[in-house]
Amino acid sequence: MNILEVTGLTKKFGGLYANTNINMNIEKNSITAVIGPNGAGKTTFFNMITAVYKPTSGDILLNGKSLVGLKPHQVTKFGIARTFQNIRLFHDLTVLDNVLVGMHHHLKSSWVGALFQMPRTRHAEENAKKEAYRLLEYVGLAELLNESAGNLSYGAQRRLEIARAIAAKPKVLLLDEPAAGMNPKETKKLTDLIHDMRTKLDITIVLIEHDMKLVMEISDFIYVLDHGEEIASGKPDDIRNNPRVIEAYLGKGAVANG
Amino acid sequence: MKSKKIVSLITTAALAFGIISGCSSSKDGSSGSDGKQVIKIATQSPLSGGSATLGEAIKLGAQMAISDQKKAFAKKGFDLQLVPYDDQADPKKGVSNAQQIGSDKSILGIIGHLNSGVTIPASEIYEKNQLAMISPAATATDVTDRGLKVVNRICARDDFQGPAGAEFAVNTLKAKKIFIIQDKTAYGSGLAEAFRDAAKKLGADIVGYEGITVGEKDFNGVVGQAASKKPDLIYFGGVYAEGGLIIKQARDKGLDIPIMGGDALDSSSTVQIAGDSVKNVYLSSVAGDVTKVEAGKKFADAYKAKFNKNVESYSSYGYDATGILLKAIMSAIDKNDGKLPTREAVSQAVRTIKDYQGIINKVGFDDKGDNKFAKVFIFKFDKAEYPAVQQKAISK
Amino acid sequence: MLAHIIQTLPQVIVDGLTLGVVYAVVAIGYTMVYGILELINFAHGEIFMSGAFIGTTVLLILSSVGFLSSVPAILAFIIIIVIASIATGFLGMGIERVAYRPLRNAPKLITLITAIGVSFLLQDIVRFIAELKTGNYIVSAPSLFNEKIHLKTSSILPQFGDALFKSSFLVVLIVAIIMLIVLDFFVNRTKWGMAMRAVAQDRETASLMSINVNKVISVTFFVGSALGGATGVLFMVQYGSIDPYIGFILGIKAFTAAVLGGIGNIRGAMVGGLLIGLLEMFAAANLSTITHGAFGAEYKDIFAFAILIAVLIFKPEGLFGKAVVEKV
Amino acid sequence: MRKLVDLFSKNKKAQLLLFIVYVAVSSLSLILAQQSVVAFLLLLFSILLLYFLKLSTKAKWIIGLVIVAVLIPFSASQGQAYESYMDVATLVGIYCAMALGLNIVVGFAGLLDLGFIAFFAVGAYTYGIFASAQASKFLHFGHFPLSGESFWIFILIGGIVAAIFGILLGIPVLRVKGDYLAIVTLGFGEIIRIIFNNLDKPVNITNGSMGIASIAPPKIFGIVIANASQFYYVALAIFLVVVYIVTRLEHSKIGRAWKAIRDNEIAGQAMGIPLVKTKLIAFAIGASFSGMMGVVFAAKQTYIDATSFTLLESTTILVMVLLGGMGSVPGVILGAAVVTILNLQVLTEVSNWLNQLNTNGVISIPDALSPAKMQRFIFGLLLILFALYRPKGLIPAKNQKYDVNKLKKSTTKSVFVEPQVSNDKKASGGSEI
Repeated sequence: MNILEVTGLTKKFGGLYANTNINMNIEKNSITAVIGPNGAGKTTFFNMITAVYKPTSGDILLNGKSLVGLKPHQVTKFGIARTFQNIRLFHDLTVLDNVLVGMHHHLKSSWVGALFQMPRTRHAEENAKKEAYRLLEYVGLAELLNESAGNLSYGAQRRLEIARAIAAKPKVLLLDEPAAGMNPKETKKLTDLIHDMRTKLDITIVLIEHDMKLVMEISDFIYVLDHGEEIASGKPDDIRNNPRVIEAYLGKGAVANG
Repeated sequence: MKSKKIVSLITTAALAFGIISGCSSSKDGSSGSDGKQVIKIATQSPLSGGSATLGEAIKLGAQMAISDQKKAFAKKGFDLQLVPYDDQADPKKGVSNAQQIGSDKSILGIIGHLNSGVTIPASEIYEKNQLAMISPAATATDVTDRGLKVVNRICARDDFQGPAGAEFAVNTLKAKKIFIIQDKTAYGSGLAEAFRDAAKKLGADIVGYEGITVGEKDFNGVVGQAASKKPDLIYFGGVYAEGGLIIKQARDKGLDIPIMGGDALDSSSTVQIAGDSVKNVYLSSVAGDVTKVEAGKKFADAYKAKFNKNVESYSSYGYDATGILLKAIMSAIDKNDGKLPTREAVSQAVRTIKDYQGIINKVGFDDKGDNKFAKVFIFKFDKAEYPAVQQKAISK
Repeated sequence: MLAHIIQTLPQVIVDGLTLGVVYAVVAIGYTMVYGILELINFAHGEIFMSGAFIGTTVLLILSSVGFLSSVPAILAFIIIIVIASIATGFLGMGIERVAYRPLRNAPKLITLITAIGVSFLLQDIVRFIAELKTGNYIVSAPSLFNEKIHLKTSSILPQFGDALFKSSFLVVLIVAIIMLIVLDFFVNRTKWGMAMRAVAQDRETASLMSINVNKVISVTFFVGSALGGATGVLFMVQYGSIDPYIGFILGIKAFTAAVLGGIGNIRGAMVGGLLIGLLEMFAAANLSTITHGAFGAEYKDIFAFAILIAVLIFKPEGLFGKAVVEKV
Repeated sequence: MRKLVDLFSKNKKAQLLLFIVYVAVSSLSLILAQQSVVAFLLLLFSILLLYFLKLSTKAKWIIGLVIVAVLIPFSASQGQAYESYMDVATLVGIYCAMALGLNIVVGFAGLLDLGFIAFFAVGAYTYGIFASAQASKFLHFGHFPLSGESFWIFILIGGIVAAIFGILLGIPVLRVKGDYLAIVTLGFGEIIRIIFNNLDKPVNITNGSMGIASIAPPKIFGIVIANASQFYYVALAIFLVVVYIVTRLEHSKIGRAWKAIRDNEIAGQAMGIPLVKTKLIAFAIGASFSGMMGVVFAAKQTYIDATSFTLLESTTILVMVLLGGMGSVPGVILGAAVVTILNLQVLTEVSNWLNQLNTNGVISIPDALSPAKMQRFIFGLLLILFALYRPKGLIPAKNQKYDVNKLKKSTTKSVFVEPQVSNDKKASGGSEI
């Protein structure tokens, strides 16, 4: 069953096509990778799904419901959360607060309730904090809960972004280059985490990644973009040997020359 | 973490210390340097801002009066001092200063303010402290119409000055079509409205009534509009900073008609800004030309000698207002067997003054605190020189 | 009503142009700095004001030594404007060096607040000096160009009235146009201008291309501030009376002009400035005629601010700017 | 020496003792030397010391309340300067509340607002118009002025009207960002001021530049509140309510959302924060504090006109927030207190003192240098110095620390799975996964 369906998605900036007619079907509880050389329009694609950009044409369906025209925060409410290529944490907030912000849309705590310390609000807040703490334990940042997010190391920041995204209880999680800048050991742990999220948290994962080893290892399905167009799709093994993909990455002639 | 805290503590402490050491001046001053009892007179007028020239004149006039009478008070065993406050023409600052003045018990009276908008809220505080206030310049009707016991003024009210100006404009200058510009301040609007209503009654046609923004320099839009209406007189309700420029820009537009203004144009700065264009400008002032009378000439010379400045319109009024206050204090001292009188006694004594001969005109307060003998004087600039030439003195 | 508006139109245009060119040149200072640093240099209005004061000081000194009477006014004027613009140019550079450069990587909010601080500081320093020297912070300068010129616009169209102005208007207009042309040439045709545009596009890449970014920013501040200072002198020559607070509101209106034209776009700032000047003058002259006295000239400033808000909301890229998409 | 300091900073009893001695000495000296501004300021300073003491928050609150509500008024009331001190203290309360309001907008939500004084004006005019004869000039029903008893309702109404203005401003303005927002709010502030100054025609609502005089003073149980010493308690009460609201909100969902969009707007949105709503709430709540205090201000002054609501005032409040520390509640209160006292008491006092020296011929200082005139200079310098060297202010904002042990004791079943096995301690060091 497809959880996320994208049909004919196109984005035009001025006269420039960043994405042209992209079609995707993402199966529930799968791990899908979107790859392609720099400037292929991968992040633009993510931005359209999360409503940061409005598509020029085409449709995005989550469980059969269209997301086009929604505001970014509404998309999150529908069940899509994401991380960012250039880490976007709330630097001056603590690690735990970052995760609590992730729970924003499902946290039953109105500001009026907070003002009068209504029992319901207090209860909700207490529970949220405990759950946030568990999430931190889950990604391995529990010890740093009171640290400012901006003070964390690079790898820890990436993990915090993931924890924050899971806190939003997404059905689909979009990871934008989660392994960028990580050493092999860190990448290995990340691989485990992604697998774990899929199996234990029942989250469908879509990721953009340049680390081919990681991509080939964890993806169930791969889409390849180049110059904003979808040039190939298939199982990791199909993609590995696809001449168009190799050409896109290495340039024309690479295939012929061997 | 700890060191940060200490740094922040030290910074705060340093700042606080700076503040505290800054005001190490103790207000404790009930006895003067040579054991005499201190009597202080406060002035409140704008010493900074757009009408500083006028406010400064009030202060210097008061200073003059105080140094003139210091000896007389010393004989009775009192040390007379002046405390000038700067109200910045800001009501909030004026009220805050008023509270401080109220708390300094050696202050027995206030000379000020210049602006009616500041006078009104500040006088509420004076009333509570029973502190006599004499304004040389606040012309708005609301100043005395609220019926406060301590509020007095020696200048004419807007509803006297405005109509007096209108009368002169319509009857003497024969203006039929009048264009009015005002500066959208309490002073300018009040005066311009009073002028407009009176001029209408006298049969003049008001061809325009426009507002400008204080602080700007380009009034060509409004002046151009005036020029297109072809009036025989332009009236401006506002202060010299804008008035001077309006005069200049009107002349540049070929408007050689008479331009008329209120007492806030009665300043050397008007001439300085407008230059040669000031010719054929009339103004109504609540203060007369000091050089017309013998006493005034003497005053002007003494003023020049003391401060190295020429007299401004409010110099003599500041002097007179202080003179009245000091006279009232003196009589209160005498009534109190030579001892320091209460504030209440002083404010009562001020109100009972019925016939004080000031430099130019007489002062006597009615039961609201207005000067029964207040006059409005009409001046005309014949050349680019201050003061202007007095044309007429109008009394009620 | 319409006949009256048309009749006064030539005069309104002349007056509006005077104010408009002042706005235009000041707006360029904002636009240049914003284009290169993405910073609203709040202090730019004060640089304009400082220019006016420096110009007046030089003028007063020249006239006190009797120089003015011995040379033609235009020569004195050129000397004054050159001195004032060089001085303000260095002032602008200094401000950048001391107050903005250390904060280049700090949050925008902080830099903006520093700019407001610099602006206050300059106002008060100038006020202090002026009061110390003259006893009054409103300073009047002797006029240099005083001939009245009668423009027979009525001969073009019978509905028009005539326009009257002083020769200083022509001087202001011509000098401003010369400055605009020279600046346009400088930015588009010279090496420094090219470097400036490169830094404005992408500071990091420009620095990789062996452009000395700090130097380029300094030059930008120098040029922008010198223009601002020179405009201050023009203002002084035209209106003859200045005070330390002329820069703030004028600066905001000039900024409005820069936004209207599309911030970062020099030609846009020129057009924006002229438009704002003309609109303001038109509003001051005709508002009460149009509304039958309900709203008078005192509402003209609301016009400037309302335009600003409307432009920012509906067309934030301005009349001539390009829309920018934030990178995610 | 260092050891001694360390020891002292840990010893609660010694601190408390010293603090009590300090408070006793300063209040005694105020009682004895009534005219001494220094004693008054020293007593105020004790609140700051209290903040740095190592006591429980509750104890600090109680001690602080006693000092502010009882000790300060009592010590000051023994002499003639009473009303003057209380006037300054009232204004401190008013400005603190306003600065806390601006702090929500600037400090928490990161939206630079340069027209904040507009909301103060809205509050002041709301009460001013109806509590004077002004309202009868355009309303042809009802009986005006309303009595002083209506003041208490008007505090609420003023807050609500200001909040509505905040939202009205917010809706269009929030489409612009950063610097543009600053300049648009500045324009908005000016527009409000110009309109208030001109709205005597076509309909006379604000009495234009003539201002509104004879505003009814508040009344309660038949007592007319007219003195600064009485207004002090009104301002104090509102201030305490404001502090309560701000601290509650700061550590709630909305507070986190404000800070989140301040730090990163796009990520905030992606985490499900509705941008417009969150920003509008910040504007509305910030504005309402200002509006409430506007009502108090109008009642205290009994006269208002548009000159009290200039751009300089907006900037002054911004200086308070920046000086104290953006986003830091205690910092902002300190900033507001310092700036207000500096402005109203210290600069005036120093000017008078210098003037005295001048007239006595001790020193000769030109009038232009009078400190009362140097307000802009001092503010400008403070803004620059603090932005350059201490951008986080006198008391930097701190994040709330969570107690790990409390969080661990989980009673409810998590909606998320139990922790992974791989959660070893090394990993949490953050250097590797």
